[in-house]
Amino acid sequence: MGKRVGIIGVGQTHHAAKRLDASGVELIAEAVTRALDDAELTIKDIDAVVIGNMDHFENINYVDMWAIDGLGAFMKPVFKVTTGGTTGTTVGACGYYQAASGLFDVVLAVGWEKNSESDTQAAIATCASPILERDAFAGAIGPLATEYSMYMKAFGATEEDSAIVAARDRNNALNNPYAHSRQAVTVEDVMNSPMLSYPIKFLDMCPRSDGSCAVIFASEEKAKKLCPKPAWVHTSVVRHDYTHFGDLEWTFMPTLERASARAYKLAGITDPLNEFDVAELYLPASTCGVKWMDSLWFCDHGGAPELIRKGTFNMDGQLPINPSGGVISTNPIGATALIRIAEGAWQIMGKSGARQIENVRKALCTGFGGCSWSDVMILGADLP
Amino acid sequence: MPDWKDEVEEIIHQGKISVPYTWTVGSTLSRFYCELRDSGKIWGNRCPSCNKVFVPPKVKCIYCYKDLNDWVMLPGTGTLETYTVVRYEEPMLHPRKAPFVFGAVKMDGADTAMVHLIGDVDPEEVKVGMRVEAVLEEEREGNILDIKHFRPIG
Amino acid sequence: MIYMERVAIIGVGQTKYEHGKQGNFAELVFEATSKALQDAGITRDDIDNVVTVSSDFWDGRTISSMAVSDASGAFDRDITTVEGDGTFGALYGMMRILSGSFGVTIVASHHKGSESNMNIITNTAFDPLVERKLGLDAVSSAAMQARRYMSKYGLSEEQFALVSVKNHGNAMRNPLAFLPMEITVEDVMNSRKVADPLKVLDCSPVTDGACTLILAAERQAKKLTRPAKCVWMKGVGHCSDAYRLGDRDLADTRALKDAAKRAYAMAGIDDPRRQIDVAEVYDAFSYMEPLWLEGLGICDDGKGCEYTERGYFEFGGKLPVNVSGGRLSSNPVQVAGLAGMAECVLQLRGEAEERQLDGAKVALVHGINGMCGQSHCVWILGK
Amino acid sequence: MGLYTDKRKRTHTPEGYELLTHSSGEGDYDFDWHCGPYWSKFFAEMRDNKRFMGVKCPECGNVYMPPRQVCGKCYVEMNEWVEVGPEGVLDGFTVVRFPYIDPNNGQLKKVPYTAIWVTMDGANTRFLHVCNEPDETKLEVGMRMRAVWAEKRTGGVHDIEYFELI
Repeated sequence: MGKRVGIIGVGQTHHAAKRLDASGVELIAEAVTRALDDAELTIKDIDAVVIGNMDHFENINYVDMWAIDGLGAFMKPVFKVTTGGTTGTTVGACGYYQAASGLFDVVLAVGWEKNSESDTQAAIATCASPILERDAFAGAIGPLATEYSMYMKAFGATEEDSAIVAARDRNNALNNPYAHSRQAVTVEDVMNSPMLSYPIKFLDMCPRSDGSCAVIFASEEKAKKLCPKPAWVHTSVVRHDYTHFGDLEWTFMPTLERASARAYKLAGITDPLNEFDVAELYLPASTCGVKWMDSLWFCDHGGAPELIRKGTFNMDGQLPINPSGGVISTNPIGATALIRIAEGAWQIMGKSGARQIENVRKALCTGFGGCSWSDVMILGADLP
Repeated sequence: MPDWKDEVEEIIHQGKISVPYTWTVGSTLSRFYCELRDSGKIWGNRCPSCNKVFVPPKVKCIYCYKDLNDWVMLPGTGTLETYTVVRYEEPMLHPRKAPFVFGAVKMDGADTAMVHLIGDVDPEEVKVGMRVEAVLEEEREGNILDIKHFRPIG
Repeated sequence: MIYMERVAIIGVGQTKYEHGKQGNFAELVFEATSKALQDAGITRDDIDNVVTVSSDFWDGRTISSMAVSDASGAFDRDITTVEGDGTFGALYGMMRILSGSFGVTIVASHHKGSESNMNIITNTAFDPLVERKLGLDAVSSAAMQARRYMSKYGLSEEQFALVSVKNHGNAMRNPLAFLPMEITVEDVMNSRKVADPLKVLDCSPVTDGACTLILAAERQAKKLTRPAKCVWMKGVGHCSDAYRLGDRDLADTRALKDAAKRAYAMAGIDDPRRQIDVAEVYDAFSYMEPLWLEGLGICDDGKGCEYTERGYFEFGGKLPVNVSGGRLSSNPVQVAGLAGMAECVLQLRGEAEERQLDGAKVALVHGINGMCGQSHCVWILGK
Repeated sequence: MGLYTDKRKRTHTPEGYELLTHSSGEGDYDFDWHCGPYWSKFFAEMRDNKRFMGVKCPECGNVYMPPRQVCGKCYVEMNEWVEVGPEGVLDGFTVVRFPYIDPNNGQLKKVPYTAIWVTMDGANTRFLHVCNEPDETKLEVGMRMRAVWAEKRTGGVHDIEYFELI
């Protein structure tokens, strides 16, 4: 059997719409240096490295090779994984499995993106099949807008519900010095922001950012030796079940339902709403922060609006979601899902500063991307 | 194979990825290119720990992972470590018409080589070990082609 | 040595390697994967883990893995994607099994080089802030490496040409190879000059194809398939050199030496020259085969070409190298190393038909990422 | 934390060097994407017969349109062709108002346009295309739609000019 694995260090850049001061490699170096500092390690302690991003956003082939200077991966084992929006969790899972495999004890996992270097929408458009779907594909927002319209119709959710989520996450970001967008926002502000694609408005939607995130995973023995309070990985599950955008099932979020159900089973979670102390979720739009609560088994289908109106997911609620400000505050795409893991780990390690939730024992982290794909990672203060 | 597949004539969809990029040069290389553009000088940077000098300069020493804050002006001369005479055409890529020469120049005062064009010489006369110097463009824009090429000394 | 559960390759499937192959990426992957499942004697129901290997650059598509999700059998299973050579995909597949999270794993790679322009795609491997603007690509950078190797050790173009002659000749015995050819050193020397010292016949062809391996932890392997089908993943190591070509001595193989050391240690190999029976070594360009064989410790530095001349690496030689025909005969980029692994599985099982070597028990496979062999993955497989 | 310098607002290095950018200029990556037998037949039927063909999974019975070789769920090859349409149901739509660079040509895409998901009668999956109605208040999920065929058809998705409401 494999080894148990803990996260022993986390670093991230100050994220921004455009980081003119830092090239891609410099951004990566910033995140890696901070992660090493956080874990009180030097590059010599790192046994293996994994990196990921989205190729066509910066047009770098063999990113794992190009990033060597920033990664500190010279004469080290390194390779690249990439799965689109889920790249961050894919990188995180890879760090976890490598350390669990027994082949490497301390593994550095890095996600990054410089979205300022291209027209993100153009680059995203190339993810649809060039033969069948690219010309009509209007980016992530179309399917998200449609699924929430249907959800509102079916369950009486409202545009205000998603605006509550948007205001929550955006105000949480005020506590996060690394967040890209830090702006106090009211539900009214969200409702009054320009419509992007009904019912999603400007302040409901994620920005595009420059940024990088690095997470250090270590096998049990090493983690205990190197870190006073590691964030233990309890499980990682992904479901990437669709090949064409036309195949998506819109009534639920089947990949998230399947991935989280499997992850809860593996981690022994039976009552997620009560058992998790914090969640860092990849919600590309605030509407997902309503509808996908059902898919994460926090409630029955259609139960999310009530929980949201009650403040269940606020900083002082039953299960605080996205104390970091989430994806609608910071979105360097290849790093975005890894930031969820990083923030979850910091919550367990008690290093979250002004956004710290008290006594976090279990954290839920998710990734979203591809063709409505879902990744789930569960972290805990106790050994799994 | 099912019969119907034999009867299908395969369609080939011709398309493109045409997305312009604006890359951030960053703090390290901006300094390098500003110096090259404005003063016509080639600079490297040195590792405080192992003393190796890198050109083009780097954000971190590859050996020590230390920040490289110590800058060194280089004479712009060096020795040709290896080269190739490129004989195929790739107009979208190549800055000049084939045949032309790419070479790796081990830079005087640095521990690394710079890969660049080798010019002002008959491609058939290029030799490993040749001493070369950087030739700069008159009008410089702050990128690697501000160095026109390296040419043999003497 | 650390104790680890053993992992076996229990199935292999490959398409024929061709240029301008019919079918989209998914169809290639489905063909290779169906064959691999059939070879292992299992169905998709036995699978709980999928690693696809693809490249957004060559596929011309962001999230290129999306195209092959269904075709690789990933529905309702855990899946991930490695971008790079297939040997790295197999490595991650094995690590996922060793983590204890997964049992039977598909590693599926595909490549359709004929759909794009290789020079332009490989130019994007160079730093856009520095070397890319000069117009470097895989061929011109390899040519500089070849020259450096020649001048460092006093080697000749004819010596490199011999590798091409050998490997294209080997391909004559491999029905899946794209370019089987009986050629001579003169043919290589007289072929069109591309970038000195490389001629067309020193360079691998642009190729399409797919290859899938099925991996399984020992427990499942023994339950699901016959022992004769199992080839064990005994050792693996990977390591990367510096990024900028100018940071490296291009004829120095330090990263490969490190990767090989890791793989040998894990497999318990202390004398690779005696203990390895067959090898598939990365030979996208003729000069690379002897260079990497030096890095792998099969011969001393600078001696690779001498061994080649002595026939050491020939079919029937002391250590046959690239009996499949190698990358010089078929080079579907992301597939290349995985196809090398598939070849060695067939050799170790005794299923390599016309090109079967006698008594092959330990095989070495080598894959590469990046330009001029920047990053290496070395596998030791055994019965 | 909070120890680190926030360099987000910099336009110059601390030594006063201007922070530069490099532009790729124009550059196309050309591809010859192979359609394979399934999409080739699909397009040929649209081009020659102005009809939509899907494939049916022999195990779960799902009809896939656009067709493809494998049913992901059942992992079997599909070879039974069934005609779907000619009409379908609007399943989702979004009006794209913000121009972005069209990766087909590097030029700004013409907006607004309406992207739609339509399920052709008899199919279980949706087809992505565009519709000629730019006003989303006139669109509703469940509306009936049909294809308007291009005069000159070459074997591709643009053989359908757009979908229109019936």
